[in-house]
Amino acid sequence: MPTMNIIEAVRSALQTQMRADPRVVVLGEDVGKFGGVFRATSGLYDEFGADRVIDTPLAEAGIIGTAIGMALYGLRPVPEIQFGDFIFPAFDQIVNELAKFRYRSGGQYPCPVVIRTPVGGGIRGGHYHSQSPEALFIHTPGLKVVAPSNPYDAKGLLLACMRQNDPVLFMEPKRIYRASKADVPEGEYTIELGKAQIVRDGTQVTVVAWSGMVEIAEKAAGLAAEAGISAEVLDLRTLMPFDIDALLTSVHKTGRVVIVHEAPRTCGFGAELIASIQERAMAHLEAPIIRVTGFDTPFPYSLEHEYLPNPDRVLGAIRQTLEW
Amino acid sequence: MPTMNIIEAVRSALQTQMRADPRVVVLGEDVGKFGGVFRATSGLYDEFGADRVIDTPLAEAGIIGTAIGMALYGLRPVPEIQFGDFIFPAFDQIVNELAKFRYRSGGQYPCPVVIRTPVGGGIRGGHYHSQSPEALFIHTPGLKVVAPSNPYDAKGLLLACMRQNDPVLFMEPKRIYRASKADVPEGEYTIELGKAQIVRDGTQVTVVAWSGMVEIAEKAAGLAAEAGISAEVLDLRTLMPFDIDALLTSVHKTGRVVIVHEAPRTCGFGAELIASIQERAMAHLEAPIIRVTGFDTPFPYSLEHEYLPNPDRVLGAIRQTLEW
Amino acid sequence: MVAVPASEKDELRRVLDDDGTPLPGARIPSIPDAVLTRMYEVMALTRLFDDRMMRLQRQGRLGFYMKSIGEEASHFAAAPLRASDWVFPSYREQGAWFWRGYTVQQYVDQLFGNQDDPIKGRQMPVHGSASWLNLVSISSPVGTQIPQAVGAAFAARALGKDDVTMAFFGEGTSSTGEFHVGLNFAGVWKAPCVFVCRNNGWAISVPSSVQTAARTFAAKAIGYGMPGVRVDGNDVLAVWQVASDAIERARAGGGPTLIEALTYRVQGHSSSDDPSVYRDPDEPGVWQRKDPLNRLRGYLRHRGLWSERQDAELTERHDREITAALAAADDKPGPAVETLFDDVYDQLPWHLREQRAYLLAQRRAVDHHHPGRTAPATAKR
Amino acid sequence: MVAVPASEKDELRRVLDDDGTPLPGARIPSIPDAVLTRMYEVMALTRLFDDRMMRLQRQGRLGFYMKSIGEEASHFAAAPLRASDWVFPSYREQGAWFWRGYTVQQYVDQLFGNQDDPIKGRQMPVHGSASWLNLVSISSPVGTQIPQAVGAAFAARALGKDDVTMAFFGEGTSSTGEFHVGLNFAGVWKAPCVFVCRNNGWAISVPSSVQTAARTFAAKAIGYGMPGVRVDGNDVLAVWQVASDAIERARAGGGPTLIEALTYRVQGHSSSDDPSVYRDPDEPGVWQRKDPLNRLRGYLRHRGLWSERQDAELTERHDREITAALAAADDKPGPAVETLFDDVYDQLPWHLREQRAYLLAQRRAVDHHHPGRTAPATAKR
Ligand SMILES: Cc1ncc(C[n+]2csc(CCOP(=O)(O)OP(=O)(O)O)c2C)c(N)n1
Ligand SMILES: Cc1ncc(C[n+]2csc(CCOP(=O)(O)OP(=O)(O)O)c2C)c(N)n1
Ligand SMILES: [Mg+2]
Ligand SMILES: [Mg+2]
Repeated sequence: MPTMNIIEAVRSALQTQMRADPRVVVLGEDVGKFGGVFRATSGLYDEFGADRVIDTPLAEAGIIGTAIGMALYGLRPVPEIQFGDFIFPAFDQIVNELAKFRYRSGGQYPCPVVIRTPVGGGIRGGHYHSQSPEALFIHTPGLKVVAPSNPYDAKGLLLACMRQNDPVLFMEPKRIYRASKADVPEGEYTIELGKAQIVRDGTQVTVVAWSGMVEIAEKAAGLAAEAGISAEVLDLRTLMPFDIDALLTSVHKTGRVVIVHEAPRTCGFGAELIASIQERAMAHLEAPIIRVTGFDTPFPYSLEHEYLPNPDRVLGAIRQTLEW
Repeated sequence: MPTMNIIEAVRSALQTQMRADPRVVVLGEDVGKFGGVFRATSGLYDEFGADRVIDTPLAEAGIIGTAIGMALYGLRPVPEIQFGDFIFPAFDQIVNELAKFRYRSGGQYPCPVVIRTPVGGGIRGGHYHSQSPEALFIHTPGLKVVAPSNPYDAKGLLLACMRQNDPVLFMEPKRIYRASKADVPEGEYTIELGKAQIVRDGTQVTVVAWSGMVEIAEKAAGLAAEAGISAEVLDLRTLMPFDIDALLTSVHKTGRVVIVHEAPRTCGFGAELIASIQERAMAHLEAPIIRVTGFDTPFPYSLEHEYLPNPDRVLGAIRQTLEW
Repeated sequence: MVAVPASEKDELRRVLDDDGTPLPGARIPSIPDAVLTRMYEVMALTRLFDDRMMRLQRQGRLGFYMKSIGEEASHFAAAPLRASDWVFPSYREQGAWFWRGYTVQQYVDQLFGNQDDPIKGRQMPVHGSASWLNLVSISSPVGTQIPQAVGAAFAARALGKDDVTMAFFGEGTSSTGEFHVGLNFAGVWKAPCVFVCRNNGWAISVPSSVQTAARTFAAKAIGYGMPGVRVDGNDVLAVWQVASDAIERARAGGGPTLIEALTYRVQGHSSSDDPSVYRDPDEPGVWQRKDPLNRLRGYLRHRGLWSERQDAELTERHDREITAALAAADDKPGPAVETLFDDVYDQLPWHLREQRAYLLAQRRAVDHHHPGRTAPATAKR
Repeated sequence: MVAVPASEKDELRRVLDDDGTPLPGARIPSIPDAVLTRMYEVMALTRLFDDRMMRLQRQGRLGFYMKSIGEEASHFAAAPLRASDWVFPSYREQGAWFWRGYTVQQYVDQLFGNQDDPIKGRQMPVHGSASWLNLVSISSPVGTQIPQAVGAAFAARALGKDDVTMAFFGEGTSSTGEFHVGLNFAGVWKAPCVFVCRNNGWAISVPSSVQTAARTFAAKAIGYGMPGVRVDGNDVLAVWQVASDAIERARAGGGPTLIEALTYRVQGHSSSDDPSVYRDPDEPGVWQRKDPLNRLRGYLRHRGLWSERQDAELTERHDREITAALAAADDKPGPAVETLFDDVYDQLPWHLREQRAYLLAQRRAVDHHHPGRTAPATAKR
């Protein structure tokens, strides 16, 4: 089995599905000849041609708006938004159109569009190359939101997204695009949407993370182990619908929870996880659920490493919940 | 003191501030001669003229984008977005520009723009004349979010917004625009941002609401009283920054909390309130915090009264937390 | 003619004068008589339907309605389309819906949001969807359908079909970013797409002069490298010709066209609007003399294709049809409560299953304590 | 000349040939000699600065940089502005910054995000802000500055000032909705605003032919009822003349102008880009012969305003200035950790006070257990 990084895994998923299904097209800024600024689509233009790997004019509203029309007519578009930070010009097309099309038409018009976009900080990108906007889309009924943390999941989840019939926001962790490597099958396989994965077993505290923060959570669990603390790390993988059963099972076991995300804290997805857990498992909670998150500021440049959650901050939170 | 409805109170606030500060301008679709589709700006065009009450072309991105430029140069724009549902074409200008301008310029460019927009359902408006998007903006560092529930607060809060230096999203509860009446001073007064208000005293459970849901919470508290249950109703009024002290004081007293909002449940503002409360007052909580919210569907038409929280559902939640 | 950007000469294409007599030297489009009379019948139905629905709304029996009185001819830009071609409408093209076969009953059921509403009572009146007629779901945010129509046109070509898509919108909507990105993509892609801008002079209370400083709306086509054509939007023959040329050009691979149909919004923006607040009450009068229905009737008479008697019969038939549809719609309950959660996703995820169970249980509980207190699950008007 | 939409004749305005000799019959703009030489000095500084920063970036001492090599003449559309006029830049107009008085030290401190960075290390390199020079904060999302410039222009007029605003952007940015709404508002408002579209042929890897099917970018002005002018963007004299005409027209109440400055992006989009992957390596060569710096130097020579020796001295002076700035910047620490929370709001709200206290306490705790483990609060390159 070949070793791939996340970029290569994404590319492999796209290539696999484009070979299997002629309706699949890729569109976006620089995705064609150039193969994308992160090279996730490189080679696809040569294999599938300009009609299936489409360099668009510079307009996210146009990329998503036309992708919607393509999906309505019968294609399977997989638009790329070059950075998650640039998805907002298309926000109306996504939340008012894409997400609502099936519902508002009484089921007449499904709209299977899979939007790929790199998210997260840690690349010295400042305000506009670092944001993690998942909460905005999880709050939008009609959308699914998927956020892999490693190459194997990236390919399996992306293939699963392209083979179901709902619109998806597929968020890729750009900081570890190349750093994260794993064995990934050449061929076809899918990972069921809505299923979390325990990436580290533990008994005393559950650390919940997704995307680029899974690695941080694992490092923190390692530090915790050195300190004799057994932390379980749960990688949510799909954020909408999220895996409530996996969460509750782990909480019933540990009774303590730490949630880690990059996005600003207030109204971030961590808040929903806390709400959902305490509604269902309050009796099992032995301490308040603690969040380790980005701060409620725009994403900074010079101080980004102060802004981003790190293993020490997660470890601090783990200790705090155990000492409560 | 004259009796005003919310429309009249908003108009009175605008008129008062436009008389006091020549830098204040109003812009938007149909705000001029017509006085706005809800008539909130009627009369202002005649008093202040076309240069201060500006009918714009049909483009929300243009309304907010130009309002930002006006504010940078020294005006005090108060743009109107005709319905909260139509704010999304301006989403990039709001979250990437307006909210971040002060921060990204190192404090060089404050951007005091107060965006007024009617929100909420109950007017048989379906998907696109009913949404409550507050969570999206509360999750955007740099913005303040204000959501009055009655005429007195509407005027006092709007005046306060126009007299401070941060960008604000000012959400007006359209369903009770005319139905909600109160004595409102003709002249100047402000209500401090960030301060909640207890609209009904109680001892056994705290019901937290804002905007159009305060009325529902009060009705539910009335039903509860008939059933011998003493419910306290807290009107948050400002959602960002929200009044954590008022919340904790009430929770310390009652130990039980029900949160009511119209927006879809998942990742709604209710989740953040639950997270913030349990982080700080878990020891005082005698039951899980319960949410009564809109469902995770697009806002429906025929079934909107099934979708919207009603007093019975809030009462059910109150009973549930007491029986826990 | 569409090969040359008409917008550069700003010529207004006309065939009929104000009473329906062909203009001297005008080229009469070759439209079969049956098509001509059917256009008239559909236009007359649209006019009567608007009128009846408005009265219903005034009686408080309908929540909301949007008329197109005086603009109906512009709807027939869709008439030269094939059934397999797709239409991306805005909310003011009732004529195009009836032309394509959407029935009065379906329209009324949607207005009432009852159990037979093709979209299950999901959207407010006028915001319909009819996939079986390739009439794509209408949404309120204006302009969003424009890039969507371009994407569908791209898809048709990519899938080897020679279908054309047509997007309708008002002149106010040309100010949106969606208009720009849609037409710009269409120009670059040479998409088989026709854009019909109904310039009815007003965007709610805002006159077209506040929407743009451009000479004409058709002139905006120059910025997208496509032909722009300006046509008398109350002259159905001219509309048909201009549209048919643009459609065939698109189908033949010639790329998109922007059509500006010059017309006028004779009445309020919607049932919630009162134009007397913001415009000269005499303004509509001028346009009533150019009424598209009268002009077409005049032309049919002049061609000997239509008589007083036929007109009376037609009106009576339509009136009966509408009355019957309303009566039927009135008796229909609204959608069942549990349908609230359908169609959000392909399959119902756990959280919606949970929310549905909660709602049904909660309603049972309330009904148990206070029989009949939960709102009846019927369309409320 | 701007009174007539030049875009309708698509004429390319030029004054100098490729070596800087005035074209036969060309009208030479009346620019004082001191201004001419200063433009040359600033253009030369920009060229050298770009080159030095790129080398620094290649050495791993700078995270990111964006060059404007070959496009510098277009920056001088800002030269005829008054100091009180406002510029809304994109990220590729270094020349306009130095022209207005932004110092090499300030530029370098911003690139390094150190404690003397005028924006406190908040944004990535090149995304500066200089309110004291009326150079408005740059953001990455392209096009957003366009409606903002229109709003500022409106505000200037409303406040009784006769200031003009100028927005810069690339041709790719003309595809955004922001371009459309900005120019459309400007046309309707007759805003005192000048739009400078740097058509450098490329948007990262996408050629201008994929951005639009319009004849020219200047032609898009027709859709907004404003003049569009096409100018040789490597001919600083022509750029100056066209901009100066547009600025004075705007100041006099004549309304906005769209200027298309035709130039070429000789090198990569940014330090992260590799053009060899997507374009013909010979393409730049053609344009190097039209290099704006050589052309201006040639013209100054021809006018006897500049010599070899002066050029050598200038280069050496600039080189020293840059070296000194880099040395100084290197020694400066980054912004203090607690500044992370400043300027989000006018005053620090409770939740940010709480978060700041948490961060500082957490760092102390970690440092206590593992001295030096917390990342030093200095700019990391
Ligand atoms: C994005 C958006 N903003 C605002 C509105 C509110 N609105 C509904 S119709 C309308 C005017 C549209 O005018 P025009 O495009 O000329 O179409 P017409 O109504 O004249 O047919 C406005 C502003 C909307 N529906 N969508
Ligand atoms: C809204 C948005 N989408 C995408 C990007 C990524 N991006 C940065 S520059 C660029 C190309 C801009 O090209 P152009 O406008 O021609 O300016 P140039 O770089 O040529 O000066 C793109 C796509 C962005 N910054 N903003
Ligand atoms: Mg109109
Ligand atoms: Mg360019």
